[in-house]
Amino acid sequence: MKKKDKELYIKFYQEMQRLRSFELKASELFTQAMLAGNIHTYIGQEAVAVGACNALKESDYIVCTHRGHGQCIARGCKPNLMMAELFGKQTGYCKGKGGSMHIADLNRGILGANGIVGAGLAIGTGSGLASKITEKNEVTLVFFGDGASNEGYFHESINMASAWKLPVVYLCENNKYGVSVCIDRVCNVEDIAERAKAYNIPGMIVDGNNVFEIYNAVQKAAEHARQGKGPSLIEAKTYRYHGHYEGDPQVYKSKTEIEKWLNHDAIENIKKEILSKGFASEEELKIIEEKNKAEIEEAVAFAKDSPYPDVREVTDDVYTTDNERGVVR
Amino acid sequence: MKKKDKELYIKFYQEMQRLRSFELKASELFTQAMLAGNIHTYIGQEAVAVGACNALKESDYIVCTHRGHGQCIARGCKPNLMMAELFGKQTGYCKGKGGSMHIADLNRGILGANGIVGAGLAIGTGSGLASKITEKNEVTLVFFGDGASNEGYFHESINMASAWKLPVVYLCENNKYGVSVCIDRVCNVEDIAERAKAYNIPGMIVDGNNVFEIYNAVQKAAEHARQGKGPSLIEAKTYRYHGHYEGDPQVYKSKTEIEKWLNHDAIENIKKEILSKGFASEEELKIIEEKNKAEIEEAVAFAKDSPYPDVREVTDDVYTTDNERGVVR
Amino acid sequence: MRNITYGQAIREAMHEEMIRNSSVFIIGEDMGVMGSVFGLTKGFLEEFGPNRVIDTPISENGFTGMAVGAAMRGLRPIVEIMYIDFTPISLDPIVNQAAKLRYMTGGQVSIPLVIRTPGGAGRRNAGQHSQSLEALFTHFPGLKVIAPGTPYDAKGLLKSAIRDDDPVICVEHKILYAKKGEVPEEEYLIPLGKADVKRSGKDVTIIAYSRQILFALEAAKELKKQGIEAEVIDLRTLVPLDWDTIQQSIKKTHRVVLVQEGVKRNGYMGEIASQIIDELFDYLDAPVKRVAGLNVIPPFSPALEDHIYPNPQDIFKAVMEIVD
Amino acid sequence: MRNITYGQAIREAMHEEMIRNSSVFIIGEDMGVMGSVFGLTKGFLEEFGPNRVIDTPISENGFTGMAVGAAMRGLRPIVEIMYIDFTPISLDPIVNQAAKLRYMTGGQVSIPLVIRTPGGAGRRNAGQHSQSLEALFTHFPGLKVIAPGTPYDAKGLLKSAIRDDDPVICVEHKILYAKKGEVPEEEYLIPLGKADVKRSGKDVTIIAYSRQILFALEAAKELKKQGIEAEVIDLRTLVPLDWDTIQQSIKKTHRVVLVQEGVKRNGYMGEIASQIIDELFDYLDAPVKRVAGLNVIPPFSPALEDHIYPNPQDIFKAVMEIVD
Ligand SMILES: Cc1ncc(C[n+]2csc(CCOP(=O)(O)OP(=O)(O)O)c2C)c(N)n1
Ligand SMILES: Cc1ncc(C[n+]2csc(CCOP(=O)(O)OP(=O)(O)O)c2C)c(N)n1
Ligand SMILES: [Mg+2]
Ligand SMILES: [Mg+2]
Repeated sequence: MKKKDKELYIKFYQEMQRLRSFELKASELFTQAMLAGNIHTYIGQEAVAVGACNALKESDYIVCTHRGHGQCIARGCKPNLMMAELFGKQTGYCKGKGGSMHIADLNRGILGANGIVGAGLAIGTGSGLASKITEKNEVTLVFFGDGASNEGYFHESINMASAWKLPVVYLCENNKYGVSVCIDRVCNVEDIAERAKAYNIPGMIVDGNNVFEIYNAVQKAAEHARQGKGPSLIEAKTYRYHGHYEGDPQVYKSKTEIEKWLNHDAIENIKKEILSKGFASEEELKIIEEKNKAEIEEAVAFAKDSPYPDVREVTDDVYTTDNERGVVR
Repeated sequence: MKKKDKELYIKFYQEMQRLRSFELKASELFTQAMLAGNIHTYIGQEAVAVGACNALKESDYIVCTHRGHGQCIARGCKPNLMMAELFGKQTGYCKGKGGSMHIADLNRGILGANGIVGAGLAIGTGSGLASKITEKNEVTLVFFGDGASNEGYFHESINMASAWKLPVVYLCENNKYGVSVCIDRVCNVEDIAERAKAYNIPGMIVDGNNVFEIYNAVQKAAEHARQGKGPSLIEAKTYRYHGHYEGDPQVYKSKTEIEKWLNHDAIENIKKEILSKGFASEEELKIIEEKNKAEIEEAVAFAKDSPYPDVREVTDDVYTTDNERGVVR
Repeated sequence: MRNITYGQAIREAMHEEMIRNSSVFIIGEDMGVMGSVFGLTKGFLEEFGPNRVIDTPISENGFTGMAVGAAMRGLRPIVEIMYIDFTPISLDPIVNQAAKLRYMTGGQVSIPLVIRTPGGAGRRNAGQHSQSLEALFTHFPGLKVIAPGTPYDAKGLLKSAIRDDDPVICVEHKILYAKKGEVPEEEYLIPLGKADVKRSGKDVTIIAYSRQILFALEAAKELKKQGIEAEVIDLRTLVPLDWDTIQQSIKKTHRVVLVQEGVKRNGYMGEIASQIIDELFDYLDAPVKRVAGLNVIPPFSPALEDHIYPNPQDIFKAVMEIVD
Repeated sequence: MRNITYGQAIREAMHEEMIRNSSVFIIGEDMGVMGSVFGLTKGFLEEFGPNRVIDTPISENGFTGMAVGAAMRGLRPIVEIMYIDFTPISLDPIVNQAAKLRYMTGGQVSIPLVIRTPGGAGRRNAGQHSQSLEALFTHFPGLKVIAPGTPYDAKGLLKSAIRDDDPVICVEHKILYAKKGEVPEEEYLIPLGKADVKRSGKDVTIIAYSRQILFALEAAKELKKQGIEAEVIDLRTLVPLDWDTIQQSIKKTHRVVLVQEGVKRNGYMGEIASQIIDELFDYLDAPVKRVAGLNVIPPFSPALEDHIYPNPQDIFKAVMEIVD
């Protein structure tokens, strides 16, 4: 048990730190106008994705949000192909056609991020339905935000999953805000997890900045699903450090609130624990950090060096069959 | 108190019996191919509309469902103008343009029936918002079905109403079925009223075939709303005797189920009570029935005698201003 | 050859494809126990079981989105949206998800999804149950759209749609469900994107689809009495469009009338007209006429409803305006 | 005259109308505390209070439906749908409710509702945040649709829309928000349904709206260098259409190029083209050309995105094809 503990601590630290490195770099590049469009960074929420993805099996599926970089990397996406996608390069996961909000990697069971808040809830539920129909023992985990829980998609999807006992884990990343709107202003329950009662499914609240809590909760929910007992709703209380999009001045947040959360940083906390438990030394952690950084730098170099898609590709992949005719008129 | 009791008993009996007369006649006319389109009858559910509408004030509003005849009449619609609408006549509430599924009477605060299941939930919530914005002390009551409670509209509307404490009463007529689908098959909670917990609002379950229970529950909920405490969700357990539409063979219902409900008929029950309490004699009730029937017969005669809309009216009322140009090209 | 209804043809198409490929499943309201409100899937639940014939709650947006997810996982869902009028409540999964996911993922996924949905007026179902909304779907790249007018076409096209790897919207017409036509016993497919010349003629081309193809053929009969030989093209598939058949015909007849039931403004025939005028201008001897629904909401009253969409007489008149 | 941005013009329109009529209120995501994601309502919450500037949850279908209900009650809601791409998730209240309730109730109600929503590509926002979907709304009788291309038009039209008793969809263009133009200090209104001849010419008519009107004017400048005088018509309002202005111009120039940013197939210019070819056939000396977006999903990559919608050069070329 101790052995496993140690490994997990280090692994989680390494992975969370890696997500953050990626996102800090992306943020920096965005500010330097190297990236196009918008990006929604995951900084502050790393524990959720890392805890959740580590609780899944390789044969499982996940559905990401518009704030999906962290979720993708935690599930095994390669930072270089991700970065290339953010740059709009041909070598990116989506050949530059999707960008930050649409990264998918079907080889890893990543059914994609989505630019429509809430849509992933239905897509993930459909994946759960597919597993049920084909009698496969896979679980689908759906990431979604507090804001998304107010979309009709949320209600309709979870209702069906609960009625049909679909193997889905609904993981709400409650970072308190949907863009500028505090969830408390637009929702009358204290906790999103309360809504589990409307579907008679397990509802759990976890500290979203504690990777182990998430890891354990998702394991439990996934096991529940695998046993044919249906979906669960997990609410992870967390916080995003950056604006909704890079450049958002965040007028809607108070200083005390920000500080409170910065003082409860998932990565800092696990680091302290690792040190205090003696699982690793400062230097060893530094090496991990450096390695992560190097990987991200490589990813940036890869992205920069990659070619843009050829203009002629703009009409590819609209259709699987008969693409040309479908596009021409 | 006794006096009032008696009056109420008789009133409720008279009104419920009136709704049923209307619907039985409509059903008969439909079977004789006198009516066009489809109709969804309210037979079996009369107590809900009568109990609810009597609990409201004149300045209040209601939103009806596709099964809305009973709701409209209970709120004061004239059977002759209703019948004329079912016939598609110019004298109908909607000049023949709406038909069975779209009867509205703005003079009585009836914001209309709706052919889109669930849409009325948002419209009624918007009416509640209007009352809040204009600081009027009106309540809006939204009728909707068990089936409608699975639409995203339900979730989004009630969430907003609860967050903003809008003066709305959500009244779910749970007649067990959405067309052929038993609510138990597509919903994991025993009672729709459970869903109130997802919005932290009062949820009540009432016997939908007991007009007094509904009357009391709606009074309570309306009072709650009028005091600025926000919405409530009332679930009235009831049953529709006829098919979803006239002609539906109802293969999805069991005989025992049907019999159980026929033995718990709202009108029969109140009749028995009236007689046993000595509030009226068989003959007096017979007179009420005859009066109702006569009124409905008159309505049919009125509808039959009324002219169809003129073909030229087909392009009227698409727009309030600049209608002609908007229609021409 | 045997005669069966359009409804029966659709039923057979689904039935055969469900037997042929176990990845095909049906999801929608009242599809199971009731066998669909138009009776098209009666007996399917018993035959294929509740995993492949799914009765949903009234959650169109949710279950259509679920079908997209299931399609990404390699299944082949057939969704029924009970009336095309309800597609506005479930449009996001159709036009923002199904239509776009292949492209946005750089070709990583296919979405082999069929959405069947009946449109059309004529049953006094009023404003929210009588629309013809196929035009919406034609505006979203990534979707294919079919709109058969006969039992034969309905069966052959729907079977192809179910086998197609792209999302296909199958727009049916509720008035047609009971209409009969010849359908062979043997299996056949009609490829997507092939129009059908339902009648040859040299004087004028009438292009239509869905129910209006029957009206166009009726009009053609009347025109023949006037000595006018109309060529009647049934588009059958709206996207991808069979331009070859259109242009060949117009190069022969030099005159064209376009017919659709739905609201005229920005209906699909506007698109066809403008392709014609752009590319076949020099072949045209007369204005391109559209015969289409009025720009109004479908009214309930029988006294009004039949006046909002074209009838054979309207088509006849439009042709007479441009032939001399 | 002072120069202000298109965004500022929209802001002023809302501001003035909110002061003028206490029935006007704003509802949408991030409209209050944040002052909208494009900054258009900054300070409104403080000025008008939370009853008239409402920050909603992410529930487009619900709050749009609520706005319809509030409009039935006599209020005048201005709804913002943050991106036009999200209208498919809230289409039912727009097209089945707002558009139809007046008609279906036999004229009992008016729905004085404005839905503002930015469309358009060019910001590398990819497939679900870059569409131009105005064509959808034009297909639903009961809706009016405006699509201003300049600050002046945006302010004048939006003010009229807010005062109009029918539901009006105001399609804005996100690239235009920062573009400046002359707007008088004094109050003015621009009536719905009036096109604007932004440039007079005799050789060819170019019809456009929204951002493409700027491109059309640029093309016209280039054409002038070739000795071609283009007349540039800004539709401004798509429904109801100002046919008079269109036909007068074409009767003069005999040539027309139609320009839209959105997907070509079944875009609104197909409708205009077919009206022209039906009614002005004898005045035309050349094919009616459409210059429009490709039939693809908006791609993310900067290397791709600018190729999917027309630029001034494309318009120039299209004109050159039909003038000789
Ligand atoms: C249907 C839809 N509505 C609105 C938006 C704009 N939008 C993008 S992200 C976002 C906030 C989402 O909040 P939440 O679900 O809490 O996720 P978070 O951003 O906090 O991770 C909004 C409103 C959208 N993309 N899609
Ligand atoms: C959005 C939408 N989906 C489906 C339908 C078809 N439909 C009409 S009534 C109905 C059942 C509604 O069930 P419920 O809400 O329980 O009301 P009830 O008919 O039992 O009164 C359905 C599915 C519709 N009109 N609108
Ligand atoms: Mg959030
Ligand atoms: Mg019901």
